[in-house]
Amino acid sequence: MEQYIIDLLTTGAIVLFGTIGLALFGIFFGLLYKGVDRKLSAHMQGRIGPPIRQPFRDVSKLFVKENIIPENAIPWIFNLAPLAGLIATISILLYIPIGGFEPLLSSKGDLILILYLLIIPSLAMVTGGFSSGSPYATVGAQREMVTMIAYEFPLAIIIIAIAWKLSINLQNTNVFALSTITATPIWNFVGPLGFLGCLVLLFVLVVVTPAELSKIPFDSPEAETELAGGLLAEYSGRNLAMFYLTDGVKTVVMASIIVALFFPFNIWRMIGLDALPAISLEAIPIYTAEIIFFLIKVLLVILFSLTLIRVSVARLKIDQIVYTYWVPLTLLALVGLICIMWDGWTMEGHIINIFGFKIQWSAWPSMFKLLGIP
Amino acid sequence: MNLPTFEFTPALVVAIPLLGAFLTPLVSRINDKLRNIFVIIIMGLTGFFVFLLAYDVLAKGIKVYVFGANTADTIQSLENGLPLLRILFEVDAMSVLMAGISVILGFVAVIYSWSFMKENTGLDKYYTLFLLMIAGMLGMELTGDMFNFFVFLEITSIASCALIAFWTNKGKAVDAAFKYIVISAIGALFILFAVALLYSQYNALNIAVLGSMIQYTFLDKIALILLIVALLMKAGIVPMHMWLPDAYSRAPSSVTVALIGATLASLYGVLRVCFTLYGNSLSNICNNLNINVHSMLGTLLILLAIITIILGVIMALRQINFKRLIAFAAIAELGYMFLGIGTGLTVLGNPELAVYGMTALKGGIFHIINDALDVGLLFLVAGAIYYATRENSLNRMGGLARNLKYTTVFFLIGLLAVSGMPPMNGFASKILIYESTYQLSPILSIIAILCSILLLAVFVKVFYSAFMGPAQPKFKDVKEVPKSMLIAMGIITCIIIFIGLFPQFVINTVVTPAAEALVNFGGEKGFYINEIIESFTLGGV
Amino acid sequence: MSGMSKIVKTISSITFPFVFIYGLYVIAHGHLTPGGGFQGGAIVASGCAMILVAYGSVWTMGKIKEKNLSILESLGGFCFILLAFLGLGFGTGFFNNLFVGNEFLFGETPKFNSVAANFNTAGVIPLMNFAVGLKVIAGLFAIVLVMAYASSIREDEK
Amino acid sequence: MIEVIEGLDTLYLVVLGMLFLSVVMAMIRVILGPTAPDRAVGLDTINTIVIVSMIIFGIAKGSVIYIDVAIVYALLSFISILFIAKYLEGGEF
Amino acid sequence: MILDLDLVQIIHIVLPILIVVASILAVVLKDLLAAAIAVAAMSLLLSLEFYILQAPDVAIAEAGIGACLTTAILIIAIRGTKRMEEDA
Amino acid sequence: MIAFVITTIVCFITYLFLTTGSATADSDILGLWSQYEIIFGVVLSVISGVIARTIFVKESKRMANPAKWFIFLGYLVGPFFIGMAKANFDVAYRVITGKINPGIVRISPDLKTDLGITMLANSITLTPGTLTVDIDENKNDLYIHWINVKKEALEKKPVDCKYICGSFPKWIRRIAE
Amino acid sequence: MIYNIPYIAVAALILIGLYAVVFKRNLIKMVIGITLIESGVNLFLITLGYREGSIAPIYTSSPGGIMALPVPQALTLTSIVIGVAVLALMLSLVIHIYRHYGTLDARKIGGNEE
Amino acid sequence: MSMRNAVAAIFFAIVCVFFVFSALMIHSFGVPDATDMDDRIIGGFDMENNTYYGAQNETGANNVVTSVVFDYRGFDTLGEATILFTAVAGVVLVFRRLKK
Amino acid sequence: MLLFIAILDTFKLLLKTLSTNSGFWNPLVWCSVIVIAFLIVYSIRSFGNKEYKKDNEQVKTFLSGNPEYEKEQMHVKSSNVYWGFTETLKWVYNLLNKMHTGNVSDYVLWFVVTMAIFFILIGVMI
Amino acid sequence: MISEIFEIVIYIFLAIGVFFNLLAGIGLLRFPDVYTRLHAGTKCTTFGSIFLIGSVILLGLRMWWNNDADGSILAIHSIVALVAILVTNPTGAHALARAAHRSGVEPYGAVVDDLKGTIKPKAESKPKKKPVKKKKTSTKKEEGK
Repeated sequence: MEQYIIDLLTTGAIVLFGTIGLALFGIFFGLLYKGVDRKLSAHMQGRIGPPIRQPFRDVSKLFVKENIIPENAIPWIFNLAPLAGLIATISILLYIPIGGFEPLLSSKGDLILILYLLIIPSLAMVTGGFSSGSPYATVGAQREMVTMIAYEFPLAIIIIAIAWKLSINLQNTNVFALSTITATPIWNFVGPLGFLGCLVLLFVLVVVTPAELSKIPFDSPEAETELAGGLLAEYSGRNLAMFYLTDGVKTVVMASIIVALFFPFNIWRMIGLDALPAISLEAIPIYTAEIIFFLIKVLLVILFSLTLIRVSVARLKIDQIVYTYWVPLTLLALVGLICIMWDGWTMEGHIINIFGFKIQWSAWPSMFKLLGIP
Repeated sequence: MNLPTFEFTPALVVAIPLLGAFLTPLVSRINDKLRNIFVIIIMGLTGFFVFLLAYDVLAKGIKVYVFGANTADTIQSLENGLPLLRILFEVDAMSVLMAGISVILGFVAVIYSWSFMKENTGLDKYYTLFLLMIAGMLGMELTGDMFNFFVFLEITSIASCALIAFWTNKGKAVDAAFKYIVISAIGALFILFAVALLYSQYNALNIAVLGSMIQYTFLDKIALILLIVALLMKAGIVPMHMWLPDAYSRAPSSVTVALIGATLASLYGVLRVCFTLYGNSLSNICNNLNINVHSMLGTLLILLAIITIILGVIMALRQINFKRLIAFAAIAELGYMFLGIGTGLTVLGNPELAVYGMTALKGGIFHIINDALDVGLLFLVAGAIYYATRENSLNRMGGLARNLKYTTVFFLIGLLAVSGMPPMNGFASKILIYESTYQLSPILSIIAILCSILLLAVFVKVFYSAFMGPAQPKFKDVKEVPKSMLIAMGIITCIIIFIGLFPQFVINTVVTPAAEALVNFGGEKGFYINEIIESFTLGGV
Repeated sequence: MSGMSKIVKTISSITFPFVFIYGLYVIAHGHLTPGGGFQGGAIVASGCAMILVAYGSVWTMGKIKEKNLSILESLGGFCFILLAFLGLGFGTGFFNNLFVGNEFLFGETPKFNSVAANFNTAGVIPLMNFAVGLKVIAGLFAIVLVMAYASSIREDEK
Repeated sequence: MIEVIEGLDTLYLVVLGMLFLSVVMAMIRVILGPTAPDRAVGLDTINTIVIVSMIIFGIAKGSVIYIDVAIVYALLSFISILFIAKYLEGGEF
Repeated sequence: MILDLDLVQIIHIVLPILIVVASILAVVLKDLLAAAIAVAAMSLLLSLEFYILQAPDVAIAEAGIGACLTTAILIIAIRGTKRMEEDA
Repeated sequence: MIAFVITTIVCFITYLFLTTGSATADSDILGLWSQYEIIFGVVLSVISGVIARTIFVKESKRMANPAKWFIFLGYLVGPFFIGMAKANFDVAYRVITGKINPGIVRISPDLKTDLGITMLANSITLTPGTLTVDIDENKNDLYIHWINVKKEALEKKPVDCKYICGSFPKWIRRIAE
Repeated sequence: MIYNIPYIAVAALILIGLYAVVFKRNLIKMVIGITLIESGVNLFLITLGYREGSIAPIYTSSPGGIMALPVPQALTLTSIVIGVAVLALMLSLVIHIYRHYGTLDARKIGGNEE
Repeated sequence: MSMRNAVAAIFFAIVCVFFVFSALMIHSFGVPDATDMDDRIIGGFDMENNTYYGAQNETGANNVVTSVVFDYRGFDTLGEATILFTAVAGVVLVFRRLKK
Repeated sequence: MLLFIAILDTFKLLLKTLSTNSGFWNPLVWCSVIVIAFLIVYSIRSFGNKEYKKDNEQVKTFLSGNPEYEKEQMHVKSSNVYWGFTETLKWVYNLLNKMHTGNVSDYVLWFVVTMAIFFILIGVMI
Repeated sequence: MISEIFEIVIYIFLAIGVFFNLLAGIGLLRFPDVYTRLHAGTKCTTFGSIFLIGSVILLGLRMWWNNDADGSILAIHSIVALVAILVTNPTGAHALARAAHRSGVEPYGAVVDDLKGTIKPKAESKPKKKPVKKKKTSTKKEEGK
């Protein structure tokens, strides 16, 4: 019983301090990465670009400005939406491995939860846009919503494919838990076909990321207030700042998820340690190295999935978004999925997989009989 | 806790609403208010007995009530292998779960209709039919006899048909009621035909007895198909769903809430048929060919479920009638339940995947509760909006969040719950389904996740077009709906939040026993009969 | 002005009490001869329908209102369920045939394979027959009456 | 019980068969009948013959109580005919 | 006795055929009143069939409800709507 | 009140008819009925008497007189049955030969009461070649479908009764009026 | 095989009823079809309960011998009453539909609702 | 529309075939497969306990069908009565007078 | 003490994490995270300027200088929301609209079709 | 002796009854119009039924004579059935004939028709309520973007 109370208290402490720390961490690094991103893309286009601390300045400027609540808006929803988005984004941070360590709440939530929590910021933005009562914001909000529908399909395929692959190899484990996924990288289990599939899935995930973050090609730098940013047309002051922060934190979150899914490599594994050493003075270098390594990985992911795409691609029409995500990208993701599954088929002899239906052999002879196969 | 009434609870649960229904015309002669109070008391009493029964069943296991029996004789006949003559109520955790849902929905709807239906005539008939409908659902869910099941099915469908046609001045409502009654009459007749087929072979009507004797002959399979397809139609699965949006959207909202219960009772029938009546091969794994029946049946159910989810969501996205939209969303939710149940049915015979099958089954059953509450809440909100504005079309609404503050909050919670957003109950059951069906085929869970998000989009659209936007001049005088309606919505909201916050608690106490009851019901040959005898000797009727 | 010719009216009014008493006979002898509450009730209701068709629904509606029929029907159902509850009240069980074997009303038990028709048997069954009979009479006649009346008299609804 | 006269039950069954012939003929009228009243006449005839055949069959089977059914039919078939006639006559019910 | 058996057998063959014929008639006829008459005939023959299948209880119920009240309700409904089935 | 009594008695007699032979070893009345049957018969008759009284007994209580019943019985067995037999052979003849000469004629039998005219109409229906088609509600005239119209009958416009119903009106006047 | 003719008749009744519901457009025809299905099911139940050379399951004045099965008869009684209840409700709805739409054609009422 | 009828006819034919098949597969007319429950209700003599059993003995009614309807399966009858009640309430509800 | 243990047991039961065989979900912990995060975010937000502008030009909807529409036209109609999505899936909707005829016969026909398919798949094959 | 007479009478009754019932069927098929068919259908069946049921009554009376209690039930119930037939059949025929005439069926080859013109045939159709027109919801597509 005492043990139980201690557990309870520990969880409480983790929740309390973890939330505070990760919130600050997320906000800081979100804004920082934003600045880096802008700088990098400017350099790629041959510009100098703003200084890296520009996002911080933007935020503080917004904090100074006063708020406007349009007369067509519904005040309480209008004010609550930015808050909800930021809160939900911060809460995701507790479920993802930051810095190569176990997630803080590793046994309290899993990948599906993260998938859903990722929706909430977008939802908050949509709600805020809708609630502002302006036609422009409405159009922007519904565009955001359609985009969300569109990219969830490939995203779901990726997540399920990875979990399925893991569950084939790791019987009776919590394959959806991020701690499992990071501890056993997917690359360890795949054969050649599966490797190809994983690469395809990675590519799809990278393409999905800008949509998740409402960046180009779903936005346009010239007409921000009419497209992805359009839903924020009526926002100003600290409410807009909240959305700004949300965007930053979400960038970190998305990148960390990609890292966790496909690049969960740690320094300590590379240097041959069996396990991460306990927290002590001697372990500080390793921890620092882990964090730095993690930040670099995140930076690379952001570079590839946001900056490069942003620089090189034009923007899409709304029906093109649905088409793009539901037809080519989904097909691509399905190809990846099927690659991974057939990889599994070769390994598991007694299970037949047609379109992924795992059914016992004994059920099939009659089906064959119907088809005329002896 | 050995209250003397415990042994009669199964009978009382059905008898009290029936008694109330017979008394309502007499009571309503006296006073309208008295009638309303009377009906609420009857529903409350029924609910009390249902929960008493639930407590009993969850604590002690299966509970049997024999109608009109000398108990000793029945025990003797059971022990000697003599045929069962009388009608039995066999109440296990699954039945109790469904009964609880029906009672909650009915109770809420009755409270709701105090203000909602106030301006209509014919209210005494309305309340009578309402109680009859609830009684019918409860009877369907508690009975252990095939023919009795058919009788209660008919009670439910006739009462609901009459209630759908309540607003007879609207042609559409009468039309929907006619469609509903045709569908349910045909379904019920085919069920009766199937019962007769079973009777012709085994000369028994009790589900458990039949279940222990089923041989999987050709006629058995025909009977199985008739039962399953008819019940699926009554449950409203695609492609036999078309009556459902009509009926749901054109009935008064309070009736629609109870109709959800009726639909779920048919779903319960599917479960009983699959797992109990034809369940004796589920536990002795791979013994013969029979396992293929389950495998094939489960696969077919899954396919139908997938079609149901996709079609329901896609159609819902396009609707502009508020209630019709929710009805299509309810169809999609139904698909989730069948996805879980079908996966369970397919996989349970397979030793490797049986664990996942159990999880899927649990998820399906859990989703039954959640769907009933969520969709019920949404329908109540739709009714509240209709009450306040006399408007059903989303195209003509807007800006109502200013006038209907509480309703907006309730709708927001319903929105989050029905689309399975994290802190709400919908997420808890959907995560069970996602994280088990992927074992059978990843595509299943992918489609499930996608459609869940589409559902969110659907309701965000509703949220926007009904509640947000500029204040419309025509809704200037709209006031918040009366208290009784708010109370009704509040009750459901509280339950939703409770389940959302303590999902594992609910699963442990209610859902897992239900799933286990389903799986073990057929069991080995005669297993269930032994249970009955034990409950007699231990429980002491 | 509805209703049929004078001949039909006369014959139906003469036949009506016979149909009625025959229906009651079928109800009362449900436990001895073919018949029972439902059958007898259907017969009586058909007799009432005969009056209805002969005299017209407006005339019949003037004689008996469907409200009263509903009350009667509720009463029948109530009696039936009360008889069912009786077993519960005496501590045996819902729907227990507790009169049989007593020396009370309908308390005798015929010998096995006896072909004699002893009216005083079958316990609670005859009483249930009467309750169901009342219910079926009122119910079926109410259906026919209401439908006939509604299809002949059209009220302006809009 | 019926054995007071030798072979009477068989005879009754033969009679029953002949009555059936009549039923078939009336049925043909119901099928052919150009107008609805013709069909109604056929139905009326079938009614009467069926009542008689019920009594005859009851006797052939030796069960007295079967005649109750025939009485019911005799009383009730009239009513359905009345309804049909009332419809044909025109006017509201 | 052999004759007895055969005759009952013939009845069991003839009556179902008549019932089916009547039911086909009920579906085929365009005149709804005639269809109702056919339903009444079907009900009547069905009642006789029940009777011959040793179910006098059911025969009475079918006679009272099936043949009489069903016809009555059907005809009332036809009066309340219209008599002829529409073409095409 | 008197209507109620008449109806009850009629019902009770019917009930007694129906339950003949219900006597058992320990309880019987006249060797035909058991006591329970009688008690229940009374109760049921009273119920049906209460309900059917206004319908059964319309304008006059003339038929309550038992003498009329015996005349009626005599009428049934005598002229009526003979007429009916004749009718049937007539119809048989026409069925076989197919010779018909139909028409609808009007007669005025000059009967006042409803019961009388009903009885006459039904008798006519069951007797030679005639069938009551319609009735004039005010004058109590009958329209008869006659399968074999005689030429001489058509001379007078309301056709004379004797061609169609013979001595029936006389009997019926004695019974019902 | 000749002895299964009642069963064939049952199948025929049910199928004819189903035919009426699926292929006929008139609502009253559909209702008649449902009545036919119901009759078919009733006939089926009674046919199941019949035993060769049996008597009705009533002891009063019975000549003795084996009895037909009583339970299907009881079920059929229930089924008949249910049938008439459903029929009444359906027909009253049909009357109402006719009042609202002025037609009984199933295609013309309640068309697609967007 | 004729397209619809053609498709319908195909599926209808399949259902027809199965129905007729099952009609042929049932036990032959007049010879039920199993009758133990009904025999128990009809009654007989129990050799072991030297007692009579069956409907006449247990319910006291000569008419076995009635004893099944009202005693053994009395609850069904309650349901049936309820159905009638429901239908009446429904019909009255449908034809009720609407307030102006 | 006994009561305390009972309460604690119930408490434990209530606090349990939902566990499927493949993952977890604990709403209570998430909610507490949310609460704490809310406090943090709210405090961050309260650094900002608290003033609201009311009865101002800026409060009016700005439609690129165009005159403001009526209130009802300002509200985008429900059938026009998600235009992009429905436009992409137009063919699906046409198909589905064809399926939902609103005719009872068709409803029953679907029943027959499903029954036939089930008959073939279960009755014949297995 | 008595039993033989009974037997012969019963046979004769049966023969007459069956003959007339068959005649009814033939007449129903042969006659040209409703009214004449009613002649056959009503008279012959009633007459045939009298004899058929009469044979049953005789049998019952005979059984009663032999002190068989069932005989009384047989006889009396048959009488009740007979009376019911006798009362209802002609009335039904009358109702049908009247209905046929009012619904506009002319008697075939009528020499004389006094009834013609006395009753004006009622209009078959009743005043219809004008059908509610379906409201067509305008599905104008204003582009969302």
